Amino acid sequence: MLIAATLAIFVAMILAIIRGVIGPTLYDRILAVNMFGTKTVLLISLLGFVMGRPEFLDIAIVYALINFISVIGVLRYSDTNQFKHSPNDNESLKKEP
Amino acid sequence: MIAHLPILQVIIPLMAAPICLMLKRAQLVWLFSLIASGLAFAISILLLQQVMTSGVISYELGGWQAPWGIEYRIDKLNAFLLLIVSGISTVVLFAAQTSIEKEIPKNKHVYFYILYLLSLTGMLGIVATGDAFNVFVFLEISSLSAYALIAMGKNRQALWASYQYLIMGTIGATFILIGIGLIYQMTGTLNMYDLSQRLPEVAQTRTVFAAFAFVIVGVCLKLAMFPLHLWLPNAYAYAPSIVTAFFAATATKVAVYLLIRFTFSVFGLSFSFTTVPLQTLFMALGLIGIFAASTSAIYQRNVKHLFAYSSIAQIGYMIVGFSLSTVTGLTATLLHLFNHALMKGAIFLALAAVIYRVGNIELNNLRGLGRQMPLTMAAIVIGGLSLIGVPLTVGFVSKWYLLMALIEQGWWPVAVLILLGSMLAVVYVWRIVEAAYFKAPLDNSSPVKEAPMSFLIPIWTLIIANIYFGIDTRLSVQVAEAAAQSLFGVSL
Amino acid sequence: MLMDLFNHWVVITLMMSGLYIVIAHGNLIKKIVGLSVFQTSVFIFYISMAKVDGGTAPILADDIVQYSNPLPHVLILTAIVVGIATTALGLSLVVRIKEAYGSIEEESIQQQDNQQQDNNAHAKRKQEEEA
Amino acid sequence: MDMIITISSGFFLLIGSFLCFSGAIGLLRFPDFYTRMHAVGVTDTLGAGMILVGLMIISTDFLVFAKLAMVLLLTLLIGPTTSHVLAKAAFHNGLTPKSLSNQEKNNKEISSSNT
Amino acid sequence: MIDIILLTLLVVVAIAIIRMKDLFAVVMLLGIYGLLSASFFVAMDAVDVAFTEAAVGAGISTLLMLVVIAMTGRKEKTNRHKPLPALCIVLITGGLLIYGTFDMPHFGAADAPIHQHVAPRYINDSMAEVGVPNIVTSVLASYRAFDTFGEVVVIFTAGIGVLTLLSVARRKEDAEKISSINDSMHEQHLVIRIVAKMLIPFIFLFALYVQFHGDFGPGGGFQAGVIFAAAIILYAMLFGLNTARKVINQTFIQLIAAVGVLLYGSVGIVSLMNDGNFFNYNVLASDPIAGQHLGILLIEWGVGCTVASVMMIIFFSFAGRLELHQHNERVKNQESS
Repeated sequence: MLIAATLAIFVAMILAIIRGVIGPTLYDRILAVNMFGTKTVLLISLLGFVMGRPEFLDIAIVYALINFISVIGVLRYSDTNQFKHSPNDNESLKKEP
Repeated sequence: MIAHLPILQVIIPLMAAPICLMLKRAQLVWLFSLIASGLAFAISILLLQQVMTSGVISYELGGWQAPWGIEYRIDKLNAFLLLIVSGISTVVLFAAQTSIEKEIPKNKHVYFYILYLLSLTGMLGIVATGDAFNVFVFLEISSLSAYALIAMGKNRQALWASYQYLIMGTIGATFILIGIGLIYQMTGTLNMYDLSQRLPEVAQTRTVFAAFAFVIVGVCLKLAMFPLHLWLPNAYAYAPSIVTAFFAATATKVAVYLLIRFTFSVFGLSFSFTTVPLQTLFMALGLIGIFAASTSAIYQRNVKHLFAYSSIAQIGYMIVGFSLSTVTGLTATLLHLFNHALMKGAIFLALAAVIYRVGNIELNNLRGLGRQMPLTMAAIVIGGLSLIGVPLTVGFVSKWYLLMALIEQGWWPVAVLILLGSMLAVVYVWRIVEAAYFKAPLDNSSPVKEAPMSFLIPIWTLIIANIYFGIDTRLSVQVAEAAAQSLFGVSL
Repeated sequence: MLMDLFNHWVVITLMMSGLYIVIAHGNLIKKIVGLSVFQTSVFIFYISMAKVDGGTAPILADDIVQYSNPLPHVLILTAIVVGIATTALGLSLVVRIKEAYGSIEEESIQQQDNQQQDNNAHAKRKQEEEA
Repeated sequence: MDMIITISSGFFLLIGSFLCFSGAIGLLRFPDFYTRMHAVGVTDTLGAGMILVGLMIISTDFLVFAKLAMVLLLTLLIGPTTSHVLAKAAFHNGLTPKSLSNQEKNNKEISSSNT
Repeated sequence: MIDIILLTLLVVVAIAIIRMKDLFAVVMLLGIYGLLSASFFVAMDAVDVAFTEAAVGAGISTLLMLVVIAMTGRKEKTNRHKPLPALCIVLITGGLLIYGTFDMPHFGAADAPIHQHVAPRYINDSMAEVGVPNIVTSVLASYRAFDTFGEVVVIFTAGIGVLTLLSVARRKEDAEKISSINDSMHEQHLVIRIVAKMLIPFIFLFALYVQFHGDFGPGGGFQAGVIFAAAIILYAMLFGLNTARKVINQTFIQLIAAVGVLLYGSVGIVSLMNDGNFFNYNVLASDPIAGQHLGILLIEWGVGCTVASVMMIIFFSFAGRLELHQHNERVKNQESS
């Protein structure tokens, strides 16, 4: 069961990376990173149990905290004029072919 | 306390740096860092004496035995380098207070001294340590402080030069890290002495070959050896003049030391020069470096640029001596390390004095300075003669040994090329002499006074050393030869 | 054979992509990102050589016999600190360069520098002519 | 007893991973930012909670249990908060939901060309 | 298996970083890269490293890059791109490394030289010699304490370097004026401020736990320092730089940074005074193990102090610069309109 859950987390991570890459808006990327962060927390917790030494959950706590702080940071410092959403954002931010 | 000299050598400037941050007053900080650097110099003299009489000193940090803990291992080569670095640093620091007054804003003076001390610490740490990973850590201390120091230059080009140096330097350091990782993987140890014992067993593996390549490329990036020298001219030209004087005289020397240490001690002579075709490669690169850099030096308008290129050319001489892999060749390289530090230190300090008085350092600004600043310009000329290798200066001694080493091995054509290279030095030194003595000052330039004593004393200390060691060669040659012989395992 | 070295090869691919960013891209921030990727990949390389099959984290516990090698972990802890130090310093240089040059593209900065040099040379020639 | 523990933890883990998985699908497949955020925000908190509870059930050590509880508390606190802040920031900076933006396309173009 | 999946993901992210032109997205991906590599470290049993990499790679460095991007703009220009020579260099270097791998010990092999020579002593004897269950801590703080000292000095150097490059001498009134317009965040977001107020004490507590628990589990001075600084940074981001500056005096944190280095070094000096070698903790107390414990405790505090204060110095320098930028831009806009 643990393995299955780990795999599900992995799949979710892959999908989050795809969303982070294709965007298209700033907030989609932030959302993807945030979700990736929570998935990492889960992955770490699961890995502890899978590998048989679950006592290192401190790392998961740090991940959760850092994830929160960096999301706040992203919002704080994307809140400038340069990052304001503009109608042509959707086109210009698409990944170059 | 005598037993703890090796660690005190590094620890004194290191601990002085945070204390400087607490002192806050620039003048006090200057005095304090001068004392710290002077103490380091005194210790290095004691260490050299000790090593020359009683052989290798090993100091186990933390009291842990060598391959498990970190070891400081001072042999003749290290002690010699420690002496050069701490000596030059002390002399240069003497002039620092006057020089930075005009080049660096007041509120950053304290930071300047702290970074200077940290940079000194880094270099001393690289030289003193006997642990491969510790080299990386101290390399980063010296590099990071160097980036910040260079960026303190007055012009905006300083920022760009510092950024380029940061990128190149970090790539170099990371290469060294990869190389150390690879040899660690093959031997399981990080201690240099232990490595030299264990590497021959695995010397034939492809991994060790790759490790060697990475370490050498990384060190050569730091060394600014010919094809990898691109960061150096701008970094030296736009840094504050004191920083240039310090780095030109020491930083590349430390990198040359690393090159020698890794090829001769860690990987061993037979691996470096028989398994790998290092000899032909380095000789060719050294020669190309001499010619390419000297030629570029001739076409520079900025005098600091000119001497920066000349530094690259001088590194070429050291590389040629090194590539011979004979005792005489290595002696020539080590001598040139010492001598080049003396002459470049003097020249760049004199240029700092010119900048202090004139403010600018284009060739045109030197016009007529021969009369207005006679002592400073005389110092530059003597330093320049030493660069060319005129008899009675130190430059002659090291060139002489290099030629001897080349002839000993029958490399006649290379010897001729070296002499030709020196002719190029004549050309670029002549351009300065011409500007300073034979051209009338520009109409719109105001007359200037001779440089203040705080410049003249360190400049002339170095110039006198230049001449003294050019005449009385016993001391320097004896130490260099002993160091070279110890690397080849020949007992005295 | 292939599987045994696969990890190393992937790590090398990572390192090289970092190095590629540093060399090929002209944007100064992108270069720093590249350096960061490069260094992180070297960390991965070190850590993966510390792994022992069947070993666990090098924190002593009663019923465990096989531990992974702690030494590379220590080295990389130090190297991570060095990495963040370099990143911070590089980024502050980028900020200053942006203020001084108005751009963070290598090409435009070099262009400006060359232009300035040309101007200086012109001014000098004029001075010389006057003299 | 062991049986019950295994089954119940397995149940929680299964639900949790299913929720995470479906959330990720939603993140990828939904048409605009707000719907994606809806998918992630709702499933993430619950899914993470489920998985953590599943792990708590099989943990034997009290310290491990406590740390898991701490992680759970943090996710419960942080997850909704970030969703809230994200949505608010996006809306404030002029990102409109898709259905709205179709209607107001013309208005918006005028207003954005002014700024 | 897990490691292969993680490595593949890392490659995907790295390629995406190369391809993306939007610097903001690049930085986001770099954050993901940091998280992924940290997960990989956990899978490789390097819990301490994972701890640090998560806090630093995914947290601090991402944050710094974002602040810089806010100042410099987020678009990478595409015109200058010289892929061919770069590709050549990269291929040669990579080829050399791959050539080197052929004689390497295989991944995970227990008979590799590194598991045979130096490391066994750490694993077998460190409990008796140092008395700390976490082997990484005992190697870091005792066997190779000098490397760690170097690490502290590196971070101190970085702090001083950033200060020289970015510090601005400003008057107090100006500071009030500048920051008063930039506090949009804490006017808009009530919810997040309340949550943060609940979290910050918890983070401090957790930092202390990490500081002291480093002997028994993953953690130690460096990690604790970063977490502590992260809490302050969170506070500064939500309540404005100026408020945070009032709480944490700038000269005070510079002092603490210096004190940290000095504390670490003076442990060595004291052992010198007691006739031991530098960093020989055995002589610090009558019982060698007690001495080791005391030494490790003290140097971990030194590391923690320096790291926390330097991280704060770096963040405050960058954020202060950004504020100044925004202020100048606003002034310019007002003048032009």
